[in-house]
Amino acid sequence: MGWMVRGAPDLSVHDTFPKLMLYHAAVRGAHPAWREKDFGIWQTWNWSEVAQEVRAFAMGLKALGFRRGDRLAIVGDNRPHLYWSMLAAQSLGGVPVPMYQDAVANEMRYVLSHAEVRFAVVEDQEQVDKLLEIKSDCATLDHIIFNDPRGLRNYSQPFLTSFAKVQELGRGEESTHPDFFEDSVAQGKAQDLSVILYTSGTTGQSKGVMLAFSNVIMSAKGAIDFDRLTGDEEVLAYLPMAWVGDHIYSFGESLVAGFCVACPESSNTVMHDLRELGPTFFFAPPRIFENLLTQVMIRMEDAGRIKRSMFHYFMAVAKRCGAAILDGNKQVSLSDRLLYALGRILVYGPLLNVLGFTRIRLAHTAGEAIGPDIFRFYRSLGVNIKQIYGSTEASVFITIQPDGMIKDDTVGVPVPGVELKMADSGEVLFRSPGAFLAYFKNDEGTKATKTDDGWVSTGDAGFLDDDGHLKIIDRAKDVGKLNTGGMFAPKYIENKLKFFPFIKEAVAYGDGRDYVACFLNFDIEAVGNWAERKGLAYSGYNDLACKPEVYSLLADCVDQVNRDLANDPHLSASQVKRFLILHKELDADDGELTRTRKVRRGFIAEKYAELVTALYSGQSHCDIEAQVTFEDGRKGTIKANIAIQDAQIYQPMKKAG
Amino acid sequence: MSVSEKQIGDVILRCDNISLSFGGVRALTNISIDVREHEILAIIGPNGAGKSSMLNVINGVYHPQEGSVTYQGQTRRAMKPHETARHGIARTFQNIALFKGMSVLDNIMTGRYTKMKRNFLWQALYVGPNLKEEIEHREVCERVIDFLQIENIRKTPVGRLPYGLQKRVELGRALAAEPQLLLLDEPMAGMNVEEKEDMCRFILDVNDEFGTTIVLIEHDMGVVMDISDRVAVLDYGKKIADGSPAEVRANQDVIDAYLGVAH
Amino acid sequence: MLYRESGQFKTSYRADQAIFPIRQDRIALMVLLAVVFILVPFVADEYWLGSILTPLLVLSLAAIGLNILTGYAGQLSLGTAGFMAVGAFAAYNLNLRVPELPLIVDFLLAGVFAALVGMVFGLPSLRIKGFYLAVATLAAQFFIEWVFTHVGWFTNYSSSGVISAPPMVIMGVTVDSAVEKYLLTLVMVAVLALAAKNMVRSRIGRSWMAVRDKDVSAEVIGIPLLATKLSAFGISSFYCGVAGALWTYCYLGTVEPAAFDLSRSFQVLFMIIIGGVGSILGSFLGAGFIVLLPILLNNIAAMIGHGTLQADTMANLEHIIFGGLIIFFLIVEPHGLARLWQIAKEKLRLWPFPY
Amino acid sequence: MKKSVFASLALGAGLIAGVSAPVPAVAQAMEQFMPIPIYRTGPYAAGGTGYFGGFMDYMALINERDGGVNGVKLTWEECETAYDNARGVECYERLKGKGPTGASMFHPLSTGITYSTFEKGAADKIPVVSLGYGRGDAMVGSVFPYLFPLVTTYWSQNTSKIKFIGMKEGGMDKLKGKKIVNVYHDSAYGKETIDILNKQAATYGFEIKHFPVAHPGLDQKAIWLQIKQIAPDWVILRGWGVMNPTAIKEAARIGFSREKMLGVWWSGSEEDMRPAGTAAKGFIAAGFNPPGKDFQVIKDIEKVVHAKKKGNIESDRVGTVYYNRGVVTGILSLEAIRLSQEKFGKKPLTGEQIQWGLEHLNLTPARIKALGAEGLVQPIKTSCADHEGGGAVKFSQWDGNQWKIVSDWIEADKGLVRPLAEESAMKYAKEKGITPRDCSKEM
Amino acid sequence: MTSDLNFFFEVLFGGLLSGIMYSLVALGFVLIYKASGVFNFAQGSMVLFAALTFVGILEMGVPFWPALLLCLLVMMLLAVGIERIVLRPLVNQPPIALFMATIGLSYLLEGLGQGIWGTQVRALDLGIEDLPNEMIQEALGIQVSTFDLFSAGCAAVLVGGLALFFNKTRVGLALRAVADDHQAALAVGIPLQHVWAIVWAAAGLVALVAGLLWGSRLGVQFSLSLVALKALPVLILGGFTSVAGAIVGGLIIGASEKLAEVYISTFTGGAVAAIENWFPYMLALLFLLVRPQGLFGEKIIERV
Repeated sequence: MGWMVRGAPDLSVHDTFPKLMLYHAAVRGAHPAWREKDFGIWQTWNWSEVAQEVRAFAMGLKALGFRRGDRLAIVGDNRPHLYWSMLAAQSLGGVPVPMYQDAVANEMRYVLSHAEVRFAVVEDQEQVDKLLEIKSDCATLDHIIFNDPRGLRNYSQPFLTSFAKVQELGRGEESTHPDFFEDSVAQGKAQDLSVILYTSGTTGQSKGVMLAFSNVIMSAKGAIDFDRLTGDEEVLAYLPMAWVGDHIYSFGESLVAGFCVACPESSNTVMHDLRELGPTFFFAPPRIFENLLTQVMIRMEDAGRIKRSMFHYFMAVAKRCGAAILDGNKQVSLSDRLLYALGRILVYGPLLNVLGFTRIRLAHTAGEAIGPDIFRFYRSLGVNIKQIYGSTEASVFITIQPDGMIKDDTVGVPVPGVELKMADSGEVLFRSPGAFLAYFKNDEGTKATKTDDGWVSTGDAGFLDDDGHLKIIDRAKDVGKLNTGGMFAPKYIENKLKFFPFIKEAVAYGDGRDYVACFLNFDIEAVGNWAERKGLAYSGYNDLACKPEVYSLLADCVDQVNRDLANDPHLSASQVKRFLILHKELDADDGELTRTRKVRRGFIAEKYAELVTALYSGQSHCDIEAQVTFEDGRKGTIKANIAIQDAQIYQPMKKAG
Repeated sequence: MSVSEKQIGDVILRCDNISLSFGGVRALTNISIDVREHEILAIIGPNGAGKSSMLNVINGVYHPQEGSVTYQGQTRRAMKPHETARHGIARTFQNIALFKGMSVLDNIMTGRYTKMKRNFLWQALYVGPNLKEEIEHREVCERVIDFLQIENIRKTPVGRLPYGLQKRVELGRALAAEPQLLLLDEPMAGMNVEEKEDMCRFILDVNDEFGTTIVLIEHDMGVVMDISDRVAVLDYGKKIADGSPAEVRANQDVIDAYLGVAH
Repeated sequence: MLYRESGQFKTSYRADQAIFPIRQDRIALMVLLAVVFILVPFVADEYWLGSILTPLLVLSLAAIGLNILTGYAGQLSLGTAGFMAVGAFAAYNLNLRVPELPLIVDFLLAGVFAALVGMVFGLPSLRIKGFYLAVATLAAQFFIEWVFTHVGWFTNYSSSGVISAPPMVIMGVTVDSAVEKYLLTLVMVAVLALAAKNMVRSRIGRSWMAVRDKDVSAEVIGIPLLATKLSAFGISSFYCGVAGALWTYCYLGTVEPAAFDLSRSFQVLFMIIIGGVGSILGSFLGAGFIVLLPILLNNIAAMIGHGTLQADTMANLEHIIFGGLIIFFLIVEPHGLARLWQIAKEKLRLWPFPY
Repeated sequence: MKKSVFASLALGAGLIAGVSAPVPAVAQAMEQFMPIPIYRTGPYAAGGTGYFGGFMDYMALINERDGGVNGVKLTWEECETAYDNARGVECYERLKGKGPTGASMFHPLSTGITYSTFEKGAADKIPVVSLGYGRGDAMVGSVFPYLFPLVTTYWSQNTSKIKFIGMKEGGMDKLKGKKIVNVYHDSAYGKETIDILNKQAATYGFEIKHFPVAHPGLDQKAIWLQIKQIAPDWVILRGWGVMNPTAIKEAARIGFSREKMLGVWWSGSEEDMRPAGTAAKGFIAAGFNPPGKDFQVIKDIEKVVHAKKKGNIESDRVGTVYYNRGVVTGILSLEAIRLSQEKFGKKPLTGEQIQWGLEHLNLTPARIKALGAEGLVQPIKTSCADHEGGGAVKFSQWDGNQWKIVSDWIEADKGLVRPLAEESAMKYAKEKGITPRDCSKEM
Repeated sequence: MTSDLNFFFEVLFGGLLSGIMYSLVALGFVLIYKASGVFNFAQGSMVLFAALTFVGILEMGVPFWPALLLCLLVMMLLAVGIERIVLRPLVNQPPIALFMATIGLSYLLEGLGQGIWGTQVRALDLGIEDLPNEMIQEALGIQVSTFDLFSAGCAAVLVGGLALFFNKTRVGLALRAVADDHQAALAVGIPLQHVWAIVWAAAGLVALVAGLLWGSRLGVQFSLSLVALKALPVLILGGFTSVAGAIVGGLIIGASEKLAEVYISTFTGGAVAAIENWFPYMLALLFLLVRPQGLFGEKIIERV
């Protein structure tokens, strides 16, 4: 509990983020608070500088007419200035509303109007242009403040102001209202609304989750204590600011523990910046961990024979004993320990270095299930990666895997302060200090999710195992039944499929059907590499998609999944009987994925109705014409003739006893 | 969108009756061209029309046998290129003329040469005033790098870069000098459509953000007509037209000499 | 393999512009410095200190000088030994004629004299390029050698034309043992190498490289060609001059002008080409290679052909192997040992990945 | 590519390891070590191989025939200097500590290397024997205790030459008004005699003109055309290597009589004459050792060493000028060791002990005869004050095929040389802050 | 006065004839530089190697002409070997690397030559007297060595032969194409390797002739490789790429260095003497300041 030694803030006094900020500025002002890779180096602001910046901006906002309770939208990549805007708004008793920066204008229009946003702080010209496009539809929007003035020199709209200009205004304002800022911060209370986070929502319009300061702070505190984080951590803020994960990890925890948050140069350089920064604590969805691993493995394949066999030898050593050593298991033999130590010099150390994990003490993953192979891979290297389970409504944390008791297929035990119970339907309910206040302007929705005594439904089906670890199967509403009566948990099947490096996306169908069938997207990088090694000529994704070799490659994966499923008494009926490879990659721009890259199963079923029909009709081929959006925004159609393949079904294993 | 009307100022460079020949071969005959502050002037013409020679005269690589160059109100004597550079003229070359053995950053830092003052003894010591100066100028260069969006290749040796990026770096090197007058010799030669669009945007942005006066030579008529405020047409070392893009497009001499045959 | 760069991020340009931005490199350098400053004087014998390390260091310094001129500024020169001679004779005469000057000042002033001479001979570089310039610098080489042979004043009218270094005293400490001379040389070389590294990463170094890589665009950027080339000649000659003085004072003790003959110029040129043109590190590596290889070959020859008729053949075999190795190294890596080192380091940094 | 990177790195590591690899020292107690800083390559290889060939052969003879010097076997190790000062210094340092007692003495065989090593020798107490080369003032043993020109120096030799000319002209008084040209190698070696010649010119009233020849002296037309203009009576040639045959040929071209050309001993080897062909006929060279095989010791070497194929040089070079000079060096060097053994015991000796022997050499005609070197070596007696000892030279003339001795030992003009040498030595002592030994106290 | 004038002419002629000897060596440099852009530092060593080989073969009892042919064959094999082992792997490398490789080559050749044939100094008698030619002496009253005249004749024959070779034979034309433009030569299908091998062989021939002439004068020994130093100023003066430049440059250098040595030395009373080492370089340097590409070198025009 290192940070406690330094004098942790008393959270009953410093009960809002602005207060915490001022606390850190006063107590450990010289400690780095925010970094941003810009102009070639990691520009760094310490806590007292941050307090100055926030103060100036807040005063500027005041000068522009910002009032208590006003909503301030934030649109852009992770930038310190945008985080500071949140603090500034909170300082003035306003409510920040972070938004997804890659949302199209239409999506933005809804949030801006729904949240009745008066101020918007945006990153650059691109976002300004988007807002200008929809400004006429958003009656409440009075001011747009941009951070990067590039290209905006000749924009003459009066409601456009630069961040620097606002701060300048603020500094002027300060001379007339020297105590305003502190007073305003002091007025903030723990129960005040601190932020509205709009969920991306796999279906329907998104909901604005209202979180109080106490929600975020207590939830963050719980996690910090659980994993013994200190004020000396370095984390990388690279996930969308509108996502609760980023809000807690890069904002909430930072302000509670007082550690440093670094923003990458741009979204293209995240991996490079990650490597440079070498965070001590890293949070990423499983997809990122998987990508990192894939890249590493592909690169390793091109190494010389000696190096390759050395690599594989030591990876085998790590697989054998790495995780056990990490968990402090005493039963590891001395020879294994020595080999592991040697491996640390020759392989694991350099490998972690390449991944950017040299300094890592703790990694969290959440959002969806992580492939057991990937999970074990990192743990065997000595990365203390843990799965957590949570939601926006919980201010993230519900359960975390505890040190030394990691199970691949559960998401751990409840964080202190969190209570869990299972509904009859199998749905998981929780009650916690982090539980949200309500949905913004959506009482109906609030009632449907949160009971009066504070129990919140997660929408996920799951159960607690004998050790009290939570195991999640699928979204509660997605769990269906096959016509044969068997249970159908599509996500569970999809995830199993996606654990193969070759499979990028899978969409499984089966609810109300006779058997399970699925669409597959393969990973172009992994399969492309495989094809190159096999000497298979191809021109792109849709070319590869029709190759019988690729089909048989994926058929092997499906077959493997079916074998596994056959072992599970609950799910043996939902083995994949037929599958096809989609001729295009599923894309958020086409509405097929959510912005957090979750498949929108229903939408896809609708869009590719012919294919679904074909899957259940016994056809071996199906013609399809689909709309696609190209990178430059143009639309077009792709025609394809898609093959459908049958997979081997296995007899369920009867467990003896 | 909503770009405010550009203020084109007075003449900052005037070439009067320039004639240049190499050992009897006439490259330029009696050419007069004015360049006004903040404008983008395009010089076009068929191969061998003397366009590059004209730029070379302006920045002192060649010295014309006849005629005078008046820059910022002063008719200047025969200046060496490094002197014109000190007076705020920067340029890029038709064939990339980067320093191949140096990184992108060093190339751009070299563009700050005239602005740096510390002598070599300080440089040998490095720390102290020299480091301060290095850092100050590094900051300027980083802004140029940011402007041209070449952050990720900052430390790459320029020799390893693809052609389009090299051109961009060369522009960066010229920009680092914070020139009043920027001469661009076929900045888009050999680029694909996308690269050309990027380059056009950069040129317009430079002109717009910093108010830099730009003289450019370009073959792509589409580009020329889109971005330039004024176009001068050379043919066989003589100027045959000078005016707004629309005027030049309508000029019969130009059509005969140039547009009709090439492109 | 041993590099753990992740987490070594830079928060200031100062840190970003450091000579050794990677911590592991800094550690390695510290270890190296500790070895050469502390360990070597204790463990190395007089032969190693006096006859191998000291001349190696001095020649490294000359190679740095030549590398500044040839490697960084792109002006090929074969007059290195001539400029070394200027330094040697200047130091001798300064000591003789202005005995009040401290020895270190003598050395530095010797460098300054060499720099002046170098600049004079650098004047033609504005018009002459490449191998033409190289051959033209031979004029400097031969002329300087001739002057010191024929103008008695420089040798204090010694009948044989040989000068002899006086006893060295620095701040009251007599420098006469091999260890002391080694340390003096080491300090001078270390300081000057650092200064050279600093210059090549500053404005002046960039202007040299600009002139080397593309003189036309260098000039268009505002770099005056003549001044830049002259600065390269001057500073390069300064290094050679100091090296010449050290060669006389710390190594040979007595020299005649022939100690700085053309073959010395070539020797230094070999060093930078084998070591790496345009690399301070390469100057050291090249000096190591060129100094050590013949001794190694000679040692091997002595071992194999001890006192037999083969000795003749062995001596020539040394030549053949030396020449062959030069060719071999050029074929393996035409950019010299420094590039090899760089590649090896790059591989270590990427280990175990191939890219 | 990758492999070669590592191969190269490995090679680099080997380089460092290899340089330091000690030559397996055969640490037998009864051995006396002799460094051989030879030059087998480069422009002067003929001199290096010939001289040290003779030296090593003589040591081989002593080992084979006598079982060493009083039972102490001689060992030696070559080190290639390529006639380069820096490498010479390295060789000195490399070899000085070898053998059970370190190097006995050091023969630089290069005036440059002599200059670069004699101070080190004094510091290390290892005698540097510059037999017939090096500093002209080296004979002054009080200032240079560890430097031994033995036999003769350039200065002494030069006076002998003038004496020889005087003899040829029919008396020293006949020198008056004569024109003598000094053609010299433009280096420390070549320049050594300028002062003394000037002095002698003043003494004897002849006219002297000096012509430097730039190294390597491949083309000397300009000089010889000037000499032709001067039309001297005599030409003294102080050449080295390829400069010699070129000079002789140029002389032939301008029609200057070779019989009026006097070469220093480095201009008087077979290797210098042969390339000049017929032009060399009549050329006269000074030497402190006559060439030929007509000496007992040479015959012994042929019989004991070369007949058993243990020679250190091609057998057809035995008896050449350089070779015999090497043998003479061997004789004197080993004689010094023998003398020291008498004083310090019959065991391997240190350089410091051998210095005593070098300083107390006394080769009487009888002793020379006993050594089988009658006519090859002149009587020599050294002392603390006089490190030269002999000082006489013989002149030989090239008959187109071989050297013919044309004079007896001609003594140097010590009365002239000695004061000059002392003056120069004292100047040196003053510069270096050396207090000369008082030789009157040493016996 | 006439004797002064005579003397002047003797110096002049002597210088010119010396110059021809320098040209012979310079010619080898030019051939290789012209065709491959390589500054062949090993040319001097090739001279030594050729002469050593020739003398070595002679000593084995082979008569003069067969020995010459045999030696020529060796030089050609050497050329092919150099092309294969040294040049081909280094193609497209910077000129300085190639230059360095030829330095390595010179060590190799010196070691090889002396290793095979020994380090002794050998006499080489071509049977031409190196004495003043009596006919000329009688006719003009000045002394010119027969040998010098013979050398000049050899040089003339060599240059003429090379000129014929380059201008009239297919290979020669190919060579010129390569010299003008490597790319163009490749484009018309001339194998660069062959051309290089041929050029090196031609340079080997030149080296052989130079080696014989110089060797018969100096004796065949290591110093022969130093004649390269005499050729360098000739090269700068004449231009690296011009055969004619090598000849004319040699004449100018030879004559001026002799005149300078004689007259400056006389004028200064011997104070300024032995200037032959640097004078030609200074002369060439001054000359370069006026014409940076040498007398006959091609002017490099840089396009901006």
